[in-house]
Amino acid sequence: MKKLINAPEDVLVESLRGVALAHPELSVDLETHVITRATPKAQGKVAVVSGGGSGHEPLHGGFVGVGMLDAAVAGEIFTSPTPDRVQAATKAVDRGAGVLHIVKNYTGDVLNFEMAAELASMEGIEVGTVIVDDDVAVQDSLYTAGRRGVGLTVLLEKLVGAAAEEGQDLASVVALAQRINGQGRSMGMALTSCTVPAAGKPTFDLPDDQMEIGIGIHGEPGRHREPLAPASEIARQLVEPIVADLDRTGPAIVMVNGMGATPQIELYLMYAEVAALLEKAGIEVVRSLVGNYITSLDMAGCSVTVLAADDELLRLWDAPVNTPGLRWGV
Amino acid sequence: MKKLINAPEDVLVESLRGVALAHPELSVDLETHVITRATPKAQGKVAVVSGGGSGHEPLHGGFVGVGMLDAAVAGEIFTSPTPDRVQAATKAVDRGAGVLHIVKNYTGDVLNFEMAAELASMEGIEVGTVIVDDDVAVQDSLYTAGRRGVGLTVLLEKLVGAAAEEGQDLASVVALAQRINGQGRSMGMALTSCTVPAAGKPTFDLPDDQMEIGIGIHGEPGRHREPLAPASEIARQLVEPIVADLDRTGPAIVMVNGMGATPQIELYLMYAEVAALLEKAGIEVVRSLVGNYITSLDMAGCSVTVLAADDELLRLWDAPVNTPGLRWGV
Amino acid sequence: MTDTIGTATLVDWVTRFRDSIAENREWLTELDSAIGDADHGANMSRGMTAVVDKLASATPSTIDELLKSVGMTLVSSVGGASGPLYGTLFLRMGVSAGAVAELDAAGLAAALRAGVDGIVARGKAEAGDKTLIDAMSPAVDALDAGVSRGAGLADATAAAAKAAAAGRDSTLPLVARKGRASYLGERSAGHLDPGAASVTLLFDALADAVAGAS
Amino acid sequence: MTDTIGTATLVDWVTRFRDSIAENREWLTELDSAIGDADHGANMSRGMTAVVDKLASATPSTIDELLKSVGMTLVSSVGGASGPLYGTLFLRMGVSAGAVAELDAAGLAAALRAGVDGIVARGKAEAGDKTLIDAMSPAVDALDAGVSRGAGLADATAAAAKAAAAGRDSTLPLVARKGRASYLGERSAGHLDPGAASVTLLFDALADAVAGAS
Ligand SMILES: Nc1ncnc2c1ncn2[C@@H]1O[C@H](COP(=O)(O)OP(=O)(O)O)[C@@H](O)[C@H]1O
Ligand SMILES: Nc1ncnc2c1ncn2[C@@H]1O[C@H](COP(=O)(O)OP(=O)(O)O)[C@@H](O)[C@H]1O
Ligand SMILES: [Mg+2]
Ligand SMILES: [Mg+2]
Ligand SMILES: [Mg+2]
Ligand SMILES: [Mg+2]
Repeated sequence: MKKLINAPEDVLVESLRGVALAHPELSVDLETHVITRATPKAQGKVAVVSGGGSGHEPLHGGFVGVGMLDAAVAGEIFTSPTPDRVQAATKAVDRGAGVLHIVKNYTGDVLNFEMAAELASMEGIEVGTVIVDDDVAVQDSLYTAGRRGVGLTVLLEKLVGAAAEEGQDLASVVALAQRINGQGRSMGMALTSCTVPAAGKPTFDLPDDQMEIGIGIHGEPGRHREPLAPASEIARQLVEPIVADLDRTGPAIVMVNGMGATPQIELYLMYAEVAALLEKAGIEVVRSLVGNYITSLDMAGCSVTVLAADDELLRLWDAPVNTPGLRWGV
Repeated sequence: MKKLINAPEDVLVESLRGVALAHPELSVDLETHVITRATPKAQGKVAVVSGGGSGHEPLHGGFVGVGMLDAAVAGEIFTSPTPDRVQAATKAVDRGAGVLHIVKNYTGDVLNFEMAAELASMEGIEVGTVIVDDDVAVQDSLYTAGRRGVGLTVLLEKLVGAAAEEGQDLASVVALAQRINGQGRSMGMALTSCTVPAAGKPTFDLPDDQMEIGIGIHGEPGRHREPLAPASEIARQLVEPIVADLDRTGPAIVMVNGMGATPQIELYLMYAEVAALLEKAGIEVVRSLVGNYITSLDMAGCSVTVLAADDELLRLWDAPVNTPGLRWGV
Repeated sequence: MTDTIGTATLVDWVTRFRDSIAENREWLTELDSAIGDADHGANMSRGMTAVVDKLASATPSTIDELLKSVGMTLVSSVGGASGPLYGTLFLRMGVSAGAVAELDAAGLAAALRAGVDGIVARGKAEAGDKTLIDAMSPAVDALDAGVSRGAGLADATAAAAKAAAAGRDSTLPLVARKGRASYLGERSAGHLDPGAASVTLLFDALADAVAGAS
Repeated sequence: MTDTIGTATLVDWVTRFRDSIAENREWLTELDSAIGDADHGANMSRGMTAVVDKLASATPSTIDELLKSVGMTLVSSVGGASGPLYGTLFLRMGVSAGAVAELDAAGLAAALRAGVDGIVARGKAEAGDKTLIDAMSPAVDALDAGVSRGAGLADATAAAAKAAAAGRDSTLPLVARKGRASYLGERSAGHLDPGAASVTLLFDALADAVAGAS
């Protein structure tokens, strides 16, 4: 295992220490692993909390700040945080108008946030929850855990954060979040596995001439493995299921996201392929993100997210955001 | 070779096509590989041009925009661009007040920019040049090619870009650039090699238990190889030579930079180690950057840059910047 | 000697479970690497270490307090899917047991049944979904059966451990429908479920603790 | 038959050089991987392909125009260190040769001498710095020596090619003081300089072209 770390068990807290030092605009609790804004938003506004396993940086901690999250709860690497910590974060940022929990659809995240919401209600804090499940690589069904929450989480946190910032109430913010989740889809692939520090070796073996299509963000193997292909073919394999499942044309916000070890030069190349395919499918990219936004430690690969956009979403997208991981208009 | 590409020879132009699509605020010339602002700065202001081999993204193209570069010239991967292209960029962005060339100290870059400056003067454009040579891994001497230009280039482009934006004349901008180059130092290391697409395999072999200290940004092997060490020890090996060579105490702008395949969680962990060591050495980090700013394709590893700061530099640092790779205050 | 267990045996149980998790950490991680995210060993190990440390600093004197302390510690130290699920198991066991000093075989069986029901209520997994339920349910069924036929605690828990192991092995060919492995679809077949594997360690530790106490 | 070369031989020279670079591209890349950045093969190949394409679309009729076209094409297509240096070689050769239709051995030697001087002026490398100069200088010296002793073009260029190869090999033990390899310090010893290696191909191609023309 080749990593810039000391001991595997200290990675999270030592990294959070760096976040604290590098970002005086954030408060980082090294006990609970909760990151909040140093300056809380005004009383009476809905607060937005997200969290999940670590190893996906900048998600979620890098998205705390004006116009996006109020708090992020960092679990151990690839492990959902515990309810007490989510509850602590929720309590810390509640400004009397309720709190939205943004939860990626994994059993662990759903259960822990559910328990946290129960704890928060017991203390009289109103909690709304959106479960993000945008990954078209996973067959959805009533009888399964359903789709995973992946790239759309980034876009949703930005948009919902903007709505909360402009003073929308909890019901509207929750409704907005559900709506966004309904009209966004993602799909990812990996060229290499990632290595969880505590495991010390790659989660799966991927031969030099193979790739995994339909990968998640936790080093889970994907839906299938196949021979390496050119970027144009990879783009097609990511875009086609998204387009088919989304079943919309018109304007869209699109993200081409790196899994952590893929250089920008490749991501922009992929973006060109993706944008061309979307155009052919009648989807017009009106806003885009290209870069590492929701990663999987040191995995090489990428994911594509497409969110059908409308004027309201574009207004919220263009609203100022000031976080370490996403910043504009400020 | 595992990369999100089509053919190795098309990587650069296909990636630039993605940049063009993703950034309407930039103009990307797919013939000359020159990236300029879509809206040029006002007449009468100094223009700032940089460039070099590709594969270091976001450097330089990602730093084109208000408050930073006016143009970036993208060479082939790890290969300096040719004089005619640098000259074309220079001519395109000159607003009558002269043009600063920011050149990283590599024989190829120096020679090609030198020829470009000769061509530009022949057309009556005043060109000033700063050669960035901040890499303390390399022994400096009158008889060698001297130090490499690495991380400091990012900080210098930001600061000098701000000075040009506020209307300083070419002589002042050149003097500022020289001053910054005089008081900044960097040092890098690699956990893995990188793979140049045209070469198809890693530039060097690095066993699983070894690392390279004193690496450059082109996959050149470093000064020496040694067994993998904990982050704290790696930080010491990067910070000590910087501190010794810089020979200053007081406020500083510090960057912990990823080489392309190193995840943020590791970079922040390294930043905590670096900041602690600097503090012990009497250097106070007053501004910081942690992330991928000057990369080496898919290399895993990091570099540290320390720039002694003063009120003028901090003012320029805090000035608005609006580029794909660096954005604040706008 | 009456055929009951007290808090000391429960402490011995969770301590043995902690040790067994530590010994089998790599195995659990490997199982979770194949069809999950390679953290089940680390998760359970973190949780059980916290549980035993907690009990060492304050050992409750009643069964329900002790089980609830175990459950709360798991909930607040593990995270992931296993944290709330294993946590719920112990929390519900505590509620079922009540403020007593000892549990007989029927009491233990009832408590574990309540725990398993709690897990199902939280996780909504059914038998055959390739989750820890596939080891847990048969184990508790075996315990119930032992109680019905009047077996002693030692026999009944040994039978439960055997049933848990069989249940774990039954997950091998299954296609997962719950948890992280479900994302693999057909590719999840041919691997043991990591949670079912840790459940066997739980019942082995229980049988060993009971045997050690008798 | 007079012992001179005209534009056709020069075109043959650069065409042979292009082919030889293409054949040896991997080798040059490997040499540059060891002590540089793994692009010398790609750089030279891109440049020489452009040169030959350019000459195919417009073949100048005088020696100086032809050499300048080669030089300009290299400067504007290669980049890196080798672009300006190889470019300067041909540009200066062109200036030295002047607007003639043919070059004799002395003229060729003088042109190459001017080219090498141009490279030194640009790159400031000295003999022993482990650069292409270490192959280039001995080659031009050998050509001069051949001319002095009245050797024909074929003999003189063959001698130059031999000297270039020896010069290339002499770079093996050297510690680089110029170019990218200098960053390696002592570690640069034990490797051939990639630029010196491509220079041997240049002189081999020259000798072959001259031999083919005679
Ligand atoms: N809905 C569920 N019901 C019961 N058990 C589940 C459920 N989802 C997951 N599990 C169990 O949890 C185990 C994984 O635990 P762990 O790896 O610690 O958490 P995570 O999946 O969050 O990484 C699985 O092997 C499975 O036995
Ligand atoms: N200052 C110099 N003078 C002469 N030749 C040089 C000088 N610097 C580098 N070279 C030559 O250039 C070669 C490298 O060329 P190339 O790999 O194409 O460019 P780069 O080093 O920019 O990647 C070296 O092997 C060396 O022979
Ligand atoms: Mg997990
Ligand atoms: Mg190069
Ligand atoms: Mg797991
Ligand atoms: Mg090179």
